[in-house]
Amino acid sequence: MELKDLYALMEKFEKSGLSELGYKKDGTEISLKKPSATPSYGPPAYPTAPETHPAPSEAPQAGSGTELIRAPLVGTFYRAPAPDAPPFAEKGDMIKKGKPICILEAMKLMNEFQAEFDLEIVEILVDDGKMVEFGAPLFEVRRI
Amino acid sequence: MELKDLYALMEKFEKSGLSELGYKKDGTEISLKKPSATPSYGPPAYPTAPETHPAPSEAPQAGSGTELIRAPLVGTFYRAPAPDAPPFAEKGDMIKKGKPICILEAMKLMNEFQAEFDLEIVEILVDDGKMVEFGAPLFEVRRI
Amino acid sequence: MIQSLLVANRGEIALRVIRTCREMGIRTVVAHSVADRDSLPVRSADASVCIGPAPARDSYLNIRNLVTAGVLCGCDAVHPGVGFLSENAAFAREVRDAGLIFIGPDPDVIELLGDKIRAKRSAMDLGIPVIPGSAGPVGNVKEALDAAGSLGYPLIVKAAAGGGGKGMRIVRSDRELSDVLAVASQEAMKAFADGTVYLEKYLENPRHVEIQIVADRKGNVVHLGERDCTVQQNHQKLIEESPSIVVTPELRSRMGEDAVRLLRVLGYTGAGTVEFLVDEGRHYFMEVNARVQVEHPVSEAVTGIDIIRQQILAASDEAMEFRQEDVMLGGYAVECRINARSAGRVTRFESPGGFGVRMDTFLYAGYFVPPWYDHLVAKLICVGRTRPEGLRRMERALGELTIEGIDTNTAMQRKIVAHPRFRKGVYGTSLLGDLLKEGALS
Amino acid sequence: MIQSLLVANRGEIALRVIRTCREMGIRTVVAHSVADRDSLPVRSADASVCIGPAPARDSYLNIRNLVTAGVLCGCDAVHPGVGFLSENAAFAREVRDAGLIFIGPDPDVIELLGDKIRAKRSAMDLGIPVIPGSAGPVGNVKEALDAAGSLGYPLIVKAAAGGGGKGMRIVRSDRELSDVLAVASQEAMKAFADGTVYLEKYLENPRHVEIQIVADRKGNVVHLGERDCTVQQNHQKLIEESPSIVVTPELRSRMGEDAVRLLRVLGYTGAGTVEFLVDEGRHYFMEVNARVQVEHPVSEAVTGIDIIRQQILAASDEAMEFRQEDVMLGGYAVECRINARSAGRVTRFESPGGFGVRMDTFLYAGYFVPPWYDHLVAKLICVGRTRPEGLRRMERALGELTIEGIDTNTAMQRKIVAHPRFRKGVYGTSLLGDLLKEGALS
Repeated sequence: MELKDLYALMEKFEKSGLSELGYKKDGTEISLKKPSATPSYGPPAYPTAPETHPAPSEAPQAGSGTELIRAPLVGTFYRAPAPDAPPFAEKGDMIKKGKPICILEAMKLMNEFQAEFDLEIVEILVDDGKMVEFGAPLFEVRRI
Repeated sequence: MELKDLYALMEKFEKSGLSELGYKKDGTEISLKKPSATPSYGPPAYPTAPETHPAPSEAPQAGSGTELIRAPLVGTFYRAPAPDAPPFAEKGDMIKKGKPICILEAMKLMNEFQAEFDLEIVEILVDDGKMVEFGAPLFEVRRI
Repeated sequence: MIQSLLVANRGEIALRVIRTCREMGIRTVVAHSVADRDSLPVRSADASVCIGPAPARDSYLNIRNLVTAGVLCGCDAVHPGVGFLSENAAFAREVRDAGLIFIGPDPDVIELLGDKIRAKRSAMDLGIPVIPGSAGPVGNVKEALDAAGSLGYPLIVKAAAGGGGKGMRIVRSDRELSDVLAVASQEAMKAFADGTVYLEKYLENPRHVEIQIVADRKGNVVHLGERDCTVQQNHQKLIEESPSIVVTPELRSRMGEDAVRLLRVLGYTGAGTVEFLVDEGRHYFMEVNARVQVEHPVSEAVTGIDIIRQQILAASDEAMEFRQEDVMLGGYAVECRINARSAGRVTRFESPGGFGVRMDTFLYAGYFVPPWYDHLVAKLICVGRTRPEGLRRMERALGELTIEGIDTNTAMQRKIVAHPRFRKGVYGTSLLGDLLKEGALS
Repeated sequence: MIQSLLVANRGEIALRVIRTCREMGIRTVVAHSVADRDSLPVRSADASVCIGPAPARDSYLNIRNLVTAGVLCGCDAVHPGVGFLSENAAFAREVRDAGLIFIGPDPDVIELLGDKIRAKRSAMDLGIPVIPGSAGPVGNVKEALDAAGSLGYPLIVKAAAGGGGKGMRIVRSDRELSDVLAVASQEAMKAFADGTVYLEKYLENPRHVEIQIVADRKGNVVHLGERDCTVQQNHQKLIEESPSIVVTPELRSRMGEDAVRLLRVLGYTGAGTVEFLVDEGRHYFMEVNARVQVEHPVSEAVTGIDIIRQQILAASDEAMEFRQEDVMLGGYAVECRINARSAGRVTRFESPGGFGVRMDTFLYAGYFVPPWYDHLVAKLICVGRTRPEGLRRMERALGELTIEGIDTNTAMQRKIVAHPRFRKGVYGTSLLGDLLKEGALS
């Protein structure tokens, strides 16, 4: 059997109402299978789509070898201790464990957050001064 | 077996009432499968289960080589022209086309039903004097 | 009292009847076609009986099978629902002759009211205002032109046996009248097996306002206020409200009293509706619907009275549970009809809920909406203390209604309900056509 | 007027608040835990914000995150719902201090009413009948035994800061009292961080009847009649009705006036409930719930008044839309609480419908009921012109309610509603325990 025959078979199978197909001849073996049609559960799609907040915690995902630092509380994200001060961390910076990396302001309290391990800042995921919800990814980092 | 034979088989299988098919001959092996009837849609199961009427039209099914004669109207099923008369047909009887096989009484009218072809009575599916709904199987018969 | 009732209908009205029967302790047997075997009414009833194949003429219009089913299933009454055989005097007679109770008025009353000319004459005899028109049927073009000469245009040609817009034509000149008379008559003949037509003065943009009546067999005839059904598409009601924004307390009394007088004289029993057109503060009798109507929940909402229950009580020779002075019209109610625009399998269904929301539907996730029958699949009813409050609630509830797998008119209903012209309330029966023309609903 | 509101709650009450806000044109932001990300309130609101992990102490009880979310999401008000922080004076203060409107009474009023001893004294000062008890807290066994000596047994030991049956013990002798005093105090300390307990005469089998109040900031305090919540399991209400079968018009006036007087003196605003016990035709003040209650739809049904709307108007400094004389109590309403008995995925959900049926739920087919929170998943409310009619409708509607995938108390509720003793109406708070003991509900 040639590949083009296989392609033709795949197409026919896809259009068919079948869920599985096995074929074996002269050392050729083919098996085709469709995903099972589980009921598509999920909440109703309301006409008014909810707004999403900056950096919802589903995305982005950490890349390979990196991890995400998430907001432990709801607040306003600041990269620097004061408006005119330099940021705690820039992309590419190496930060020692215990050094501050950002501030989350909540109820007029400035909550400083420190690196919990030695790390490299791979990406800064929230803009300065933006609100973050609980669990929102703030930094993508790599342990060093 | 050529691919075009396989395609023909797929088509035949799809139209059939089968759910799985296996084929093996001279080093050729074929297996076909239909999706199981998911998702399990259906009306809610009410605590009060509806009563069913005598001989609902889903069951029984005709056997191989036989067919079902169904009620063309709602009525009371009678096997004989009068209470003291012998039945039109008994199990095993051969009935000529045009001969009466039963009466369905509806609104005080006795509707006589005749055999539409020469047939053998394989089974009588409703008791004398019982109500039948539209489509209810009355006789299992074999064409002769 | 009725013990066991055959529901000779399908869809939401069948479920509606079953619900009240369950509350009254009445056993229900639902008659269904082959296509409706898996329907919610069939599953909800105490028993079911298949009465024919999918096409309505062989099942829901099959008098012999329905009556036989009622008798053989041990029922003592038949509820015809709406549409199908609900205003068919022959069916009512067959039911009665078979020894069963027909939930509705007497067959002779149904017959009289089915003839629009006779019904109109009955109203005229009582001094109830009617739309000026030909004194009776117009048999030929000459008679029609003579009548038109004294009435003046525009006129509407109507079928005596008619309803639903069939055999109906608007004419604005002798020429048009001559042209359409035969066509209208043929259309009427085809639809109602009766080609009789008559003429009426055509009101350009009136309100459609109807009075809900309930009557028992002890001589009590009571009205439950009005419903405004002015929002129509091709003579099909889409949105119904109570009270009507154009009906003053004085007009309500006049219309209510006229409706009560008419049905009392006719010996009407059960639930019925007297339809009027309202134009410039005046009301004109149009016709009587000798059955419960799709939009009856609107009146249930403003009165707290279960109209189906009153139908059943009246048919059982029970006295009505209230008098006219006990009927308190409170607040505002509105119904939106949800119509399917395609047949098919419902893959998701979410009902709106919360304060002031009622849902009547036979849909469920997984139900296959068959292509054979009326397109009404749900009725959404909202109440409020005022019209603005009720309409805001309707907007909210329409937003919650989720039907997937089939196409419906839900989005269009939201647009109508949200439209400033509808909200303001100053419009006539041409509203929907105008909004469609303007593209305001697409 | 409020423009944008943070819903600091979950489940059906969050959806309830969102619905009224939508009707009032108020933008909603719902605060939710990680576990509630896919919930219906989150999908229904205009916006949502995650305020913590699944456990309530870190999310729905996290004052800092809730207040911050309200401020940063641009809200101008916070609705606390029921349970969680709804009667927490500290939360109300933090909301106010952040410049937002707290939908509820003033923090000081919440605080006073949260202390059951102070609340009872306020009632006594106005001459409102209270259950005889210790004049104040009982600090040790000797004080308790002295008080018991003059009151007589049976007595109930109650937590001053309490509610929901915690820290509560019934005692019938000096010996039992001595035994449980420390235990009750410790339980109270654990539940409410306050070990203060006091004694009250224990009524063996009273009715639980409460008065719904709404009050604005212009001095209008109005009651919406009573709710009878006598059907309880372990001090948890299961079925609520209005009117109560044991409340005469005279008793209703006395209770209503007492409730209005008390909340007027306290400067109460918004929606609140004054709870009484009724025994042999007499009423005894018990406590005030300084928030809207789960069972508020019962009063909405008999008055036509949207109580959440009244809360929001009051908090916006708007005058109430009616006076006491405008409140018409009409017909009968009953609510059954549908509680989940297991967490899990809902595989099928069908809501009851039709005349006189209201459903408040956040369930949908496919929803995963999380194990973290209160077990209330739906409230089914039915109305009727009379109690028998309303209860027949409730039986019918419970029969239509289909929830698959999780275990619920629906079948038990049907059995209670159908039980002759409940139907007859002659019972006290021990009804449910008695029926369970007899095996009548299994």
